[in-house]
Order: sequence, then structure tokens, then C-alpha cells
Amino acid sequence: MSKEMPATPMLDELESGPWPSFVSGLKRLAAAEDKPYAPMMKDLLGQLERSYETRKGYWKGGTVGVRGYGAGVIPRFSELAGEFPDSAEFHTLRIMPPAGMHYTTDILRQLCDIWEKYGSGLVALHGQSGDIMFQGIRTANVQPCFEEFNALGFDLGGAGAGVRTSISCVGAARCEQSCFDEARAMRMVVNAFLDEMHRPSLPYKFKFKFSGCANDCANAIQRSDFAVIGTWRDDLRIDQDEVKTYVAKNGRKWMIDQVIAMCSTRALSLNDDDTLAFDGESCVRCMHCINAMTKAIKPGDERGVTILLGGKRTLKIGDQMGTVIVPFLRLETDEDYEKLLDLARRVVDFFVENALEHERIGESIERIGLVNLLEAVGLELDPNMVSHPRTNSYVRTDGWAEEAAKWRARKGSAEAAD
Amino acid sequence: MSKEMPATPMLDELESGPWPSFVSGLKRLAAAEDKPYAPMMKDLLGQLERSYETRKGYWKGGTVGVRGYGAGVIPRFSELAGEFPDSAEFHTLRIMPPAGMHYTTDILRQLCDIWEKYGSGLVALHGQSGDIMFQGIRTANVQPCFEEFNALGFDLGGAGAGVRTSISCVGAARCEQSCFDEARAMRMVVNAFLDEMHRPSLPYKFKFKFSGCANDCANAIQRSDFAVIGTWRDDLRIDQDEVKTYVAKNGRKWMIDQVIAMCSTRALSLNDDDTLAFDGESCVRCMHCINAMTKAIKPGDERGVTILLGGKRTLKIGDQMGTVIVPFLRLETDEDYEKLLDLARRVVDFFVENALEHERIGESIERIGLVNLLEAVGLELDPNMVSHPRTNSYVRTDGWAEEAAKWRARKGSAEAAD
Amino acid sequence: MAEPHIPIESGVPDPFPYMHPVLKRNYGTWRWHDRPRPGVLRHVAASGEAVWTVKAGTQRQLDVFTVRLLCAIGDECADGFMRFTTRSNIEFMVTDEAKVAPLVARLEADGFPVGGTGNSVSMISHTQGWLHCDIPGTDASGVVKALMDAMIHEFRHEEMPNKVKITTSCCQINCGGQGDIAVNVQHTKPPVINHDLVAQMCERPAVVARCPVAAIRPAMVNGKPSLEVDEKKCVCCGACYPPCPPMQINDPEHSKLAIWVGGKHSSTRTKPTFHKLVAAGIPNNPPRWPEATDIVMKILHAYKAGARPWERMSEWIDRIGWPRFFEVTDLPFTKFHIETWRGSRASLNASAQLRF
Amino acid sequence: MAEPHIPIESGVPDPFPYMHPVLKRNYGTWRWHDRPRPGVLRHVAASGEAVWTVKAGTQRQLDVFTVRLLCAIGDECADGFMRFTTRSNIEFMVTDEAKVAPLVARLEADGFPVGGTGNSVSMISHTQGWLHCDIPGTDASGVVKALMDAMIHEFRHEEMPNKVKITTSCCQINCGGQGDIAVNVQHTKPPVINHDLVAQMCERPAVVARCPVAAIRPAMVNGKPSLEVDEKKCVCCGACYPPCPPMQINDPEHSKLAIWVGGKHSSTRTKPTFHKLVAAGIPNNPPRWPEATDIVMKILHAYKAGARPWERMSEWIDRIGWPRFFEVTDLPFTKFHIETWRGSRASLNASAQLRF
Ligand code: SRM
Ligand code: SRM
Ligand code: SRM
Ligand code: SRM
Ligand code: SF4
Ligand code: SF4
Ligand code: SF4
Ligand code: SF4
Ligand code: SF4
Ligand code: SF4
Ligand code: SF4
Ligand code: SF4
Repeated sequence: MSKEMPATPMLDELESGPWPSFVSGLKRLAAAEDKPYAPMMKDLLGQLERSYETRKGYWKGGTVGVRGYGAGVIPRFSELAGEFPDSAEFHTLRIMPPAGMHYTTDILRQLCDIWEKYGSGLVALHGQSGDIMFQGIRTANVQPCFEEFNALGFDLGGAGAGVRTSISCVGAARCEQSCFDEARAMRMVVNAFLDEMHRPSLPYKFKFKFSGCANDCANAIQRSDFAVIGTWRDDLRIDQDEVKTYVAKNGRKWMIDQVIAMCSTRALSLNDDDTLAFDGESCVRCMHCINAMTKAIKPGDERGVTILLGGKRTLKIGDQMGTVIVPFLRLETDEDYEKLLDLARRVVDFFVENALEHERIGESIERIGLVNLLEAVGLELDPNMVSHPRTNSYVRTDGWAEEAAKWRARKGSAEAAD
Repeated sequence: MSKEMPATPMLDELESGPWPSFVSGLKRLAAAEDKPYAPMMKDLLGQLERSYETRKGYWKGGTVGVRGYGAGVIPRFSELAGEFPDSAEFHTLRIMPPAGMHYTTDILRQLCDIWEKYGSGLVALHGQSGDIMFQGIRTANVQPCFEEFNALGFDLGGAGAGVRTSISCVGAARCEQSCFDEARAMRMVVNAFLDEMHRPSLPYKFKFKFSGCANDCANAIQRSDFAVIGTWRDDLRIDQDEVKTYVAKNGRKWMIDQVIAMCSTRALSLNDDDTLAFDGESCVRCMHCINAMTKAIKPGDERGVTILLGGKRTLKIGDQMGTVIVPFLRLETDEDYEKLLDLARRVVDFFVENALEHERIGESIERIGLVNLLEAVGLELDPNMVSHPRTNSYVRTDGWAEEAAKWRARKGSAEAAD
Repeated sequence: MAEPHIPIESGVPDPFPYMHPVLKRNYGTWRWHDRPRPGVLRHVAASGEAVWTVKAGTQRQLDVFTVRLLCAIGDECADGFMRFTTRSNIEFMVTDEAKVAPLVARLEADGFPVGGTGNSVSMISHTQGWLHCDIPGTDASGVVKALMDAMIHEFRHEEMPNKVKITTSCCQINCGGQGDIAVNVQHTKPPVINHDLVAQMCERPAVVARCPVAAIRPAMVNGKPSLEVDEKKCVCCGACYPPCPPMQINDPEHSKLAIWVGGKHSSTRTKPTFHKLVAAGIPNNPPRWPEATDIVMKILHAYKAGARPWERMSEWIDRIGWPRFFEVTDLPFTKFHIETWRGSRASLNASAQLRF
Repeated sequence: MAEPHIPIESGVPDPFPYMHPVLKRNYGTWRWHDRPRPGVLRHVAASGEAVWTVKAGTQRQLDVFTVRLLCAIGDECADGFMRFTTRSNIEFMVTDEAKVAPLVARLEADGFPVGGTGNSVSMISHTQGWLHCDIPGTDASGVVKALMDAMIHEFRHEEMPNKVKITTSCCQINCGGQGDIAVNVQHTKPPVINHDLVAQMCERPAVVARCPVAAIRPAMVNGKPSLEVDEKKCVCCGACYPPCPPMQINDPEHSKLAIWVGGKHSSTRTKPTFHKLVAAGIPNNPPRWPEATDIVMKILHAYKAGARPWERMSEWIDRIGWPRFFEVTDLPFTKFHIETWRGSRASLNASAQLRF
């Protein structure tokens, strides 16, 4: 006789309404009497209903993994194992999806088939860091399940004090704003750190994220330690005929209110002949005018990325945005991409050597100062790294002449190279 | 035989050039052989030349004052008294000018006459805090000199740990932007604190400054502990015919680039008929459009002041701007002005009771938090006091309901009163 | 027995084998896009080829049946390819405009609301909660479902001034990111310590180091090594709980919800900003969290009514100011809104720019 | 002997007895103004009355002969009234337009440059320096004179994009305020302590408390109570010197000048801002400080050439960005430019907004 379906009056209330219901999904799994996971999902529903009643969680961590790896499985043991024995173990496998989260129906079905065999049938597409989260598996099944995913070309993602799973925006695959090959950069970098991902031994977690432009669809600037964001170094490209078409269609007031007045830095003005006056000096490459007039304006031709370090959420020092450590790195040739990887390596090395335990790199910067980090990593100072120079005079400035000479030497050689 | 003029080759180089030369002035005084101060000024020139040569100062402080007062004289004794005996004592009397620094030639001449009798003949119009600085007087002459100034209706200004001399902008006397009677407010407040000015016993200095509008010609926001800055509560007044005249004269591009696009908050737009679209909701009363089109736009009719606390220069915690503690206080009736004074009293009382020694009120706010200050002074919270609410979740929020109820009660009664 | 499995450390899979051919063919050469209707994007490449993307909502926490249903739709209506967005929406791509309408109809018929493009409210970035996490103060899936039900019109239509990105987090660690609106747990009481368990479960120096305000100190309690919290200092953040579960921070009554607004990751027009607290003390009220939902809807409606085209939540508020924000949303402004964290002075209004 | 004088604590004098009658008559009812020429303002009141103000520069540190000369000009050309501005400029008011030209001519003839109105460089806010202060690292009057000589064209003409407000300070206490450009002392070595004098002259706990970085500690030196400075911590600010002159911070060689830009008090358009360090290590070089003057002129010219109408220095730089500022002024950017003080993180570029 099959196990009884638990009464879930509170959860049931989440079955109504227009948005797809996860509760209905859980129930479908629990009711799939022919599947190995039905009892597990019944108990899972029972425990979740209990949480809704008591407003308390009942999971605790532990240690579960696959051979050769030290991370990628999130172990969950129930505190209510006595009452809900079939979901006593309910671990998650974090599996990295193809960059950009592209799937064929075929591969998705294969993944489902494996998951039905070993796990709960419940999968999150995707976790906030970008993993496919196969949620709900017993300890004993973890290894064989992983082996089948692995054989299909999929690998575990990050967890713990290591390099984490990354996200790149859809970018070049389907977006005209894309300033570099996001998927290539992401795979190149992350796949070079698989050792640091699978056998975590960093001071704390380390996340990369890749957005093709300043619209930052991958939330790189705040949600990654190392953000790679597309930009360009020359001027944006304007098609004045298309501009006129926009003005003709939407009117001058639209143009003034929605484009001109919303430019970050007053880099735009409307000429009397309805063409756009653009001042390259003032433009901060904020994407707004491009977004607003996608047919008329494009990023420049000399494309690459800005790299920012130190984004993170609240713990210990409060939220941090990443801040610029490389204003522009051209990304075009293979060598360019190698440079990106090389820089990532140096930053991670710095992190390993200098961060305190449980310290994100943003916290290290806060503690030791940007300048020390730049020197250690071997990066050159640039005024693009600051919103503004210091406002406080409490600084010892002997050595000014030497530092000034360094700058002049760099500028001199940059000019000579031009 | 008269004392010899010192050789001042370095200072002499400051006699050439188009800007009026203070060196020529010092020499005129030194050369005024019929005047009592000529020897003093010769030695003063000698010592100053020495400073130019050695790049060192040679004054030290001490204690000098007038009877009944504990401040207002800046004592200066020379470290080179042996060499330059006649300027061995070279104190400054800080005398408060009429509000707005208005003078008749007559009163200026009388002040000069007194100063020639007792002092060096050197006077600064004015010091950065707003005093007339009568610079260069021997200890013995301080009392009689002050008595003559005092008899003429002039009083000593501030120094040390007390209320300081104040400045109000020219304002209502000759400026169309003026939103209150700056001179009245300034005199009313400062003159109520003469005890705290003349017998300093505060934790540290305390400065008031008064600007008639947000252009802040008195530098109130950063250079005073208690800044009173004019503003208005209703909408600004626009004369659309004058607007059209401006557009006709300067062109639409001028209007877009110099007025519309420079508004702080996109509160303005240009209508197709060349009138100005104004959105009162967005206006932050920044004065720009008024400055740009003084004939067409004016502050609203419901005028008063914003009060900001805590502006100061660098010492200890770095420069601070004042921050808003009263978004709007109407200043029209006598009672309104009394309210301003009453508030000033409460703030100074708070300062006396709570600031540490040598702590400016800006530093106290930094230390104890704005909310505690507001509570102690009896002011109500207002979102105008922040650029934005907290971004950090590290706060204990039990008591939320009580605080929310307070706000609702206030809003309720405000609406009932309207 | 077989050899122990040696993992193939293949890392992030190459997307090309799984990518729609039209995307592959035009990779990196897209020229412009528009939105023929809510939920549908048209991208045109330099080659002249166009692709229509139809976007729909999912529950993120998907059962395999639902995944297979999506696969069936993909096979029948969309060439057998799909992708997911960073917000758990699904996107099907077609190269033939004629296939758009049937695809939309099919998705809607199967319960997947089409929308989330352009100036709509997209799916909430959601986290784990009671379903899976070991430290949650609330559920995430339930909060998301309740909110998305309430906002369904705004998902299906593009009537907002700009994109609205909502996040939620089920504890103060905040795995959900910054949001135009964020619904997060906010504890209101210091942790209650189970002293019997500390010695066996917690590495005391590590826990002490984890507290952002140095409120924890090692102490002997009943003769056993334990920890002590200075309740005056404690900001109830719960950071001590993950490394030391005996420091129970979750409380059915005192773990509340808080709502934050104006977070923004994009550097578009204005620089990225953190979200700001606007309401707290909101009951953590399953299964439908009506109080939190109400406030979110109030904020959304005020934004919709008041903001101008392109203004993100933070930009709208920057323009109209916080006094008016609290007025139009009818939310109380309290002392808790004033920042007290490091650098708090910078959040005060240090100008004579004011709104009435 | 006479009775001891009892001061008349009359406070700030009433300005009305000293105010030009046209200002008195129209007090609070002015309507608009314009500037017929540099150095001249016309204000028109609701009554229809107009007043012309002629503004001229003075040396601030005035000898009585110069004051009397100004009085003579006032009597002969301007009804016997005058006022001073907050920047030590003098203003004469006349009600008859015909009197403007003679007044201007007379001032110029007597050596008082007419200007300082509108979009000009006005007089520098100046401080005391070697002439009177007890803690100066340089002179103020001399620096001001040297700079004003160099900038005289910009005082006499209104060719700048907006007002330029310059300040100077003769020690790091900075009695000069924020400035569009500020020329301030910047010490580069820790104080040299005269241990023999500390015990007799300094209240040690007070000095210790005054140091912003807690670099001073009480110490016994040669058996006498003195003070010790941690030279690694010391930021050479000189704050210990006023309360304890034996802590000699001034040094003929190592007390340098620094130049700061972009300070702004007005809340006009943009919020008030602090000035930012752009150049340091500049020799303190009397009597004409040519190195500092050069840099100021370079900055002024770059601003004049590059800024748009109404842009204050800080607004110009906000638009074109710091990379270009350093480029157009040809000033080096160094590690010293990166803020290290509290809250320094907030000064970093936390966005993908960039300039090349
Ligand atoms: C599909 C997706 C990328 C992906 O790799 O999955 C994506 C795709 C596009 N984004 Fe995005 N954005 C996506 C997440 C984001 C995010 C991150 C997020 O949602 O958490 C952001 C940053 C949000 C923030 O600031 O916190 C983001 C900020 C933007 C912006 C900037 C909006 C702004 O004004 O601040 C644009 C520009 C625009 O709207 O024209 C943009 C524009 C676009 C365009 C129009 C780009 C293009 O030309 O193709 C894409 C279609 C959007 C649409 O549906 O209307 N996308 N976009 C993501 C869809 C998420 C979703 O399902 O809702
Ligand atoms: C699963 C996931 C939420 C989700 O439902 O999507 C998640 C879940 C957890 N996060 Fe997270 N975080 C997840 C994305 C994030 C993000 C978002 C991101 O990566 O873009 C953040 C904010 C960005 C950041 O990294 O700061 C995030 C910030 C944290 C933090 C705070 C870190 C900090 O320095 O402030 C912790 C706590 C910690 O690391 O000590 C944390 C810790 C955790 C733990 C491991 C809690 C714990 O200690 O047991 C959660 C495990 C839950 C579970 O049972 O699966 N999680 N976490 C996300 C990962 C899924 C995936 O692999 O795709
Ligand atoms: C006379 C004086 C007031 C006084 O009580 O003495 C004064 C008078 C006027 N100021 Fe001012 N300001 C005076 C010091 C200031 C100061 C403080 C200072 O110089 O240290 C500031 C703040 C500077 C700062 O932001 O750091 C100041 C910021 C302004 C502004 C805002 C400029 C801006 O765009 O930021 C205006 C508006 C404008 O320019 O139209 C203004 C406008 C004016 C107007 C046009 C107001 C009026 O309608 O009459 C006055 C004529 C200015 C002229 O000469 O062109 N005044 N003005 C001060 C002359 C000082 C001088 O001799 O140069
Ligand atoms: C005379 C004057 C400069 C001038 O030539 O104009 C001046 C001169 C001195 N200032 Fe000042 N300050 C003068 C205006 C200012 C201002 C500007 C203002 O008031 O608008 C400031 C910046 C605003 C502020 O108050 O923060 C200013 C900030 C300071 C400070 C730093 C205070 C701080 O908290 O950061 C000190 C040092 C102190 O108070 O310990 C100081 C200390 C001094 C002392 C008393 C130095 C000392 O300890 O002996 C100087 C006496 C010089 C002398 O021999 O006359 N002075 N001082 C100004 C006063 C003249 C007058 O009464 O009209
Ligand atoms: S971040 Fe830029 S390139 Fe990437 S998907 Fe978004 S808009 Fe396109
Ligand atoms: S990209 Fe941004 S800053 Fe540049 S012109 Fe366009 S709107 Fe302005
Ligand atoms: S602060 Fe305003 S009112 Fe006062 S003088 Fe300046 S512009 Fe006029
Ligand atoms: S006063 Fe300032 S904010 Fe208000 S409309 Fe005029 S320019 Fe805009
Ligand atoms: S927000 Fe907290 S409770 Fe929710 S998944 Fe993240 S760590 Fe777990
Ligand atoms: S809840 Fe936060 S503040 Fe309180 S003791 Fe724990 S870590 Fe510290
Ligand atoms: S800046 Fe320093 S040296 Fe100059 S007057 Fe002020 S306290 Fe004296
Ligand atoms: S110079 Fe400044 S930092 Fe150095 S010891 Fe003196 S007070 Fe401290």
C-alpha cells in the first residue's frame, strides 16, 4: 500500500492563482506512485507544511560529496527525520549549465531521466549563481547520479570557500549590445579554475560574472567578486538618418525628455535639424541612448571589457559594489582573452595569499586599500578607478615626486606607442 | 632720528603687478613717521621679510583681553622680540561689522581714526568669519581702543570655545533671490548669544551663518555649525511671457542646454510653444532656473528657511557639510523669528550638554547619530533629512510599530490642521 | 568491484551544441531589436535574419513533469531549443513570425504566463527558504508565488516606466540580490542561545569573528564553554547562526519581513545603487504573506503612476524625493530609516535641496 | 581712577544706519538684476528703482590710508556708502547710471581693479599666514597677491563658464573654505618634537586627543614627560601643533603646497561638494610661488576652454571625468589621489561608467 499523501492545507492555498505553482509540482512528484521519489516527496511536503505552520525551517547541513571533489553538493538532513523519514536526506547537486543557459529539449529530457532515477524529480532552473539545482537526493545516490550527469558532459558547480559557478548574459548569442564574447570569456576563466571550484581552498567564496555591456543583465557589479562588463573605447556610432526617423516618429519633446535629458552626463544635445549632437568627451558609455534608439546608435568599434572587483552582499561590512581595477581591456584576439585569464589568475593568487579566513576580496580591499591591491596584482593606477580623488588632507605625501615621475613615464611611453 | 626702514627685497617683489599690494600698504604705515605705529610697522615688515626668507612663522599666542570679556582678542607675541622689539606685541581685535558689511564713509573714517590712535593702522576687511580684524596692537592699548570702538556702537566678535562672529549674505538689501530677512535673523540670533560669545564656555567653537537662498553666498553649508538657508515651500513662480522672451532672444538650444538639461531633477521641459513645463513634484529648489532667467522665474511666495547642522572644516574627522535638521521653517512673522531663535537656543544647549571637549557639533552628530540629536533637541524626523534611507540591514527594528504609529499620528494631525 | 570513478572535470559546458541555429549563425552580429508585443522580442542580425523570442514565466522550482511539458512545447512550437533567463523565465526562439502567436497561445494554455519583457515586472529572483535552506526565516517559493499572482498583470503587460526587477531573500544573508523592490527577512530579536549545544557544535572563535558588530564573546555558561551576546550591540543580523546553529535567530514571531526599494545593478544613466529600507516589521505570514504583498503592490502602483519613461525605481525616487515617496506609498518614515552603519553620515541630506 | 569700563554688549550693529538709502527703501523687494558690464550689477526693485553696483578688488589687509582712499572715492562718486563682500571686494552703489562710468574709471585709476562679478574669478578667500597667525606653514597675503596678479584678466572679465571661487589656507587647519580651486599647505613630514619644552607648554592628554589618527602617545624622554609620534601612522596634518608648539610641524623644505579643485558650497544644480586633491608636493616658494601659480593657471585655462556655461569646476569635471581632467591639465595621477580616509570606499568608481 502506498504511503499516504500528507494533508497540506496551507500549501494548498498556493495552488490557486495565475502564476505556475511549485506546490502543484511538488504534489505531482509526490503522487507519482510509480516513481522511486514519491515517498520522499510526500514527506518533503509534510515537512514543508510543518514549516508553514510553525514558521520554522527544519534542515541542517552536514558533509556529503562525490569522489575527488570537495564541493558542489549541498547536504541537507532533516531535523524531523523521525516524522518524515523518506526526506531525511534531501541534498542538492549543483550542476553547471551551458554558458547562457541554452538547452535542446533533448538534453533537458536526458537530465530529467537521470534525475528521476536517483533524485526527487525537483529541479531549479536556475539558482541565483547560475547552477541547475537538482534538489532532493539521498547520500547513497549522490555518486552514481553525478557520474551519469558527468558522462553527459555536465560537471558540478561551486560551493563553499572556492570559485563559484558563474553567469554570463545571453550577449553575443542574441543581443546587439554585446561588446565581447561573454560565453567564451566565462568558460575560459571558470574552466581554468576548476581545481579551485572542485577542491575549495580559498579564504572564502569567489564569484566571476560576465555582462556584455553596462546594462549588466548578469548583475555582475554587485553579485560577483570579479565582474567583467563589456564596453568600448572609441566613440559610439550614430546613424543620423535613423535619428531623424526617431524624431519624426516620436516628436522633439520625446527626444528631449527621454533621450537628451536622460543622458548621464549631458553628452547629447538636439541640433536644430533634428540630428543628434554628441560630445564624446562627456560620454560615460552608460548605454541609455543606445537602449532608447537601438536602430540609430551602437557601441563603438574598439570593444572590450571593464573589470571590477569586490562586489558582494551584506555580511560583515555591508553590501559592496565592485569597483574598477581595469578600465579597459580589449577583447578580440586570442591573446586578449589570455590576458583576461592571466589577470584573473593574479587576482585569485592575491586573494589566496592576502585575504583573511572568511573574507571576500571586497572586504580585503576595504581592509588593505585599493592601491596595495593594485600594486600586488601588478595593475596600473587610472583615474577611472575613482569617482573622485581624495577630499581629505590626512595623508603623508612625501614621495610625490617619485609617483608623479612614474605617471609621466607611463604617459610618455603610451604617447610614444600611439 | 627715526627708526630705519628694514630692507625687504623679497616683500618688495610683491609691490609690482596689477592687484593692490598689501606690501605697499604695510610700507605706507611704516613710513608714516608722524604716526605712533610707524616703528611697530617697520619691525613688522622686518619680521615678515624674515619669514619670507626662512619660510617660518614667528608668532606665538598668549592671553590678552578686555575687561568683562573672555574672547575677541587674538594675542600675538613675537619670537623675535629681541630683534624686532616694536612689533613684539601685535594682537588682533576682532570687531563685528554691521550685518551685510554696509558702511558709510563716515563710520569707516571714525574706525580708522581710533585705530590710528591705538593700533598699527592695519585692518582686514574682513576675516573669513566676518570680523573686521584690527591687526597689530600692544597689550596696553587693547582696553582703551576697545572702549572707543565700543562707544561707537561696535562690539568684539568671537574667538575660542564660544559662539563666533557670523555672516549673512547681502540678501534682502540688494538681491531678488532673498527668501527671508537675513540681517534680522542673523542679528537676532547672534545677539542672543553674546554671553556665549564674550565669555566662551562651550565645548568648542560654534558658528552661525545665514544665506538668503540655496546659492549660499555666505558659504553657510560647510563653514558653519548652524546654517540658515532661505527656501520656499510652494512652487516657484513663472512668468511665461518672459520665458518666451528669453527663448526668442537666446534660441531653443540655449534653453535646452542651459536651462532644461541643467535642472537638478528634470523638473523642467520645453513645451512646443516655447513656454516652460514645470513639475513642482520634482523641483528641489536648487535656484538654477531662477539664476538663469531671473526676470522670468522667482522663488515661491511661502518663504522661509532650511536649517542645517554640523558644517565644519577638516580637524579630526574630515570636512563635513551641514545636514538638514529642519527642512522648512516659515520666516515671516515675529513669532516665526522667535521660533528660529528658540531652536538655536535648544541646539546650543544640546551642544553644551553633550559635546566632548574640543568637539564641534558635526562631530557630535557623527558620534551619537542624528536621531539622538533630533530627539534631544525636540525636532521631528523628516525624510528631507536624508539623501536616502538606510541601505544596510544591520539594525534592530523591534519597536517599528510604535515608531510607525508616531508618524501616522503626526501626519493625521498635520492633515487635520490643513 | 569497479574502479573508482574519476570525474571528468569538464567545467562549464560549451553552449553551441545546445544553441538555436539562428543564434549560432548570427552570433555576435545582432543589430537591433524591438518588442512586437509584451513577452515577444524580435532581434534582427546584420545578415538580415530575424529571430522572435517568446518569453514566459516558470515557477523555477520545477518538477520533471513540468520540464518535460516545456520540452514538448519546445519540440512542437519552437524547433526544439530553449533557454532560461537569469530570472528563471523560459525563452523559446523561432525564426518564423507566423510561429509566434501559436507559441504564445500554447504557453498560456499550459499555464505559463507570457510576458516579462521590456517595461514589465519580471519574475522575482528567488532563493531557497524552508524548502531547502538550513537557515531560512521564511519560505522563498511561497513568497514568490504569492507576489507573482498579485503582479500577474504587470508581468503580462509592459505598462511600467522601465523594467522592474524584484528580489527576495529568506534570511538576512540575502542570496537574492539588489532589487527595484526587495522583500527580505529582518530579525528583530537577538539570537536565543542553546548553551548545551554550543560546545559540541560551534567553533567559538570563528563565530565571534563572524559578528559584524563584535557583540559575541566567549563565556562559560553552567560550567560549559559557550557564547554570550551583548544584546545592546546586537543588530539581529543572524550572521552567527550558520556557523553556530545553537544561536537560534529565527523566531516565528520576531523574524519579520522588510521591504527595500531602489536597488539597481545596471550602470545605465545612473550608477548602480543599493536598495534602501522603506518598510519593516511586516508579519512573516504564510501561506500568502498578504501584508508584504500589499505593500509591494502599493509601491508598484505609485511607481507606475508617477515615474517617467525610462526611470527605474531609484531614478523615479531621486527625482521626486523621499518625502514624496513616503507620501504616495503611504508608508511611515521612522528613525529606523536613518542609516547607522559605517559611513552613515554620507546618507544624510548635506544640501539645501529640498522637497515639500 | 575712573570706574572700570563696563562693556556695552551691543553685538552685531544694525546695518540700516549704514546702508545706502536706495537699498533701504527697496529692502526685500528687489525683482531682477543683470550685469551691464563686468564689475557692474544693476538691480531693479518692484518700485521700479534701480541701483548700479560697482565692484572692485582690494588687498583685504588694508592700511588706513587705503581705507581713507576708498572713503574718498565713496564720497566723491558714490553717495558716501559702500559695502564689502564676503570675499573682501568693495562695492559702491549708485542710483544714476551716469555715475557708473566715472566710478569705474576712478577705481581703476586709484589701483582698484573693477571686476569680480558674474562669471569671473573673484578675489581669493584669504587667511593670515606669516603676517599674523601662530601656526602658518606659508603666507596668505603673498600667495593671494601673486595669484591675483596672474589672474587679473579673469577678475576683470567675465569669460569663465561660471563663477570661480578660489580659497587658500596657510596651514592644514584650513581657515579658507572649500574652493573651485584651493591652494593649501600640505606637510610631508611628521612633527619634530622639542622634548625639552613639552612638559612646560603642553597639556599632554589634550594633545593626544587632538590627533586624528591616534599617532601620539605620552612618553618619558630623557627622564622628562614628553610625547612620542608613531611616524608610520602620522598623516602630517599638524593638528598637534596649535595645542603643543614644541611639536614643530612647519618645515621650510617639507611643508609643501597642495592644490585642490571642485569645492562648491552652493546647492545650485548639484549638491555642495568638497574639493579634491589634484596636485601636491608643490614648493612653498615665496615671494611669488611661481610653481603653484602655474598650476592654478593651467587648471583655470583648462576649465575656461572646456566647461560649458553654468558648469562650476566640479560640474565640468563630473561631465568630462577625472581621466580627462588630469589629461587636459597635464597633472600626474598618483596613488596619493586615492582616498584613504574613513568611508574611502565610497570614492571608488563603483560602476561601469567610464571615460577614455
Ligand atoms: C534575457 C536577459 C539576459 C539573460 O542572459 O538571461 C536580458 C535580456 C535583455 N536585456 Fe536585460 N536581461 C536580463 C536580465 C537583466 C538584469 C538582471 C536581472 O534581471 O536580475 C538587469 C539588471 C537589473 C538591475 O539594474 O538591477 C538587466 C538590465 C537591462 C537593461 C538596463 C535597464 C535600466 O534602464 O536600468 C536593459 C536596457 C533596456 O531596458 O533597454 C536591458 C536590455 C535587455 C535586452 C533588451 C537586450 C537586447 O538588446 O537584447 C534584452 C531583452 C530584455 C527584455 O526581455 O525585454 N537589460 N537585464 C535577462 C532576462 C531576465 C528576466 O527574465 O527578466
Ligand atoms: C541556492 C542559492 C539561492 C537560490 O535559491 O538560488 C543560495 C543558497 C545559499 N547561500 Fe547564497 N545562494 C545562492 C546565491 C547567492 C547569491 C547570488 C549570486 O550568486 O549572484 C548571493 C549574493 C552575492 C554574493 O555572493 O555576495 C549569495 C550570498 C550568500 C551569502 C553571503 C555572502 C557575503 O559575503 O555576504 C552566504 C553566507 C556565507 O557565504 O557565509 C550564502 C550562503 C548560502 C547557503 C549556502 C547558506 C548556508 O550557509 O547554508 C545557502 C544554501 C541553500 C541551499 O540549501 O541550497 N549566500 N548567495 C544560490 C546559489 C544557487 C546556485 O548555485 O546557482
Ligand atoms: C556680493 C555677494 C554676497 C555678499 O553678501 O557679499 C554675492 C552676490 C551675488 N551672488 Fe553670490 N555672492 C557672493 C558670494 C558667493 C559665494 C561665497 C563665496 O564667494 O565665497 C557663493 C558660493 C560659492 C560656492 O558655491 O562655493 C556664491 C554663489 C552664488 C551663486 C551660485 C553659483 C553656482 O552656480 O554654483 C549665484 C547664482 C548665479 O551665479 O547666478 C550667486 C549669485 C549672486 C548674485 C547674482 C545674486 C543677486 O541676484 O544679486 C549676486 C551678484 C553676484 C555678482 O557679483 O555677480 N552667488 N556667491 C558675494 C560676493 C563675493 C565676491 O566678492 O566674489
Ligand atoms: C582670522 C581667520 C583667517 C582669516 O585671515 O580670515 C582665522 C584664523 C585662525 N583660525 Fe580659523 N580663522 C578664520 C576663519 C575660519 C574659518 C572660516 C569661517 O569661519 O567661515 C574656518 C572654517 C570653518 C570652520 O569653522 O570649521 C576656520 C577653521 C579653523 C579651525 C578648524 C576647525 C575645525 O573644527 O576643523 C581652527 C583650529 C581650531 O579651532 O582648533 C582655526 C583656528 C584659527 C586660529 C585661531 C589658529 C590658532 O589656533 O591660533 C587662527 C588665528 C589667526 C590669527 O592670528 O588671527 N580655524 N577658521 C578667520 C577668522 C576671522 C574672523 O573672525 O572673521
Ligand atoms: S548585458 Fe548587455 S550585452 Fe548582455 S544581454 Fe544585457 S544588454 Fe545584452
Ligand atoms: S552612452 Fe550614455 S553617456 Fe554616452 S551619450 Fe549615450 S546616454 Fe550619454
Ligand atoms: S545667498 Fe541668495 S539671497 Fe543671498 S545674496 Fe546670494 S543669491 Fe542673494
Ligand atoms: S529650482 Fe532647480 S530643481 Fe527647481 S525647477 Fe529650477 S532648476 Fe529645476
Ligand atoms: S537567503 Fe538565506 S535562507 Fe535564503 S537561500 Fe540564502 S542563505 Fe538560505
Ligand atoms: S545576530 Fe548578528 S549582531 Fe547579533 S550576535 Fe549574531 S552575528 Fe552578532
Ligand atoms: S589656515 Fe592655519 S595658518 Fe592660516 S590663518 Fe588659519 S589657522 Fe592660521
Ligand atoms: S601631525 Fe597630525 S597625525 Fe601627525 S602626530 Fe600630529 S596630529 Fe597626529
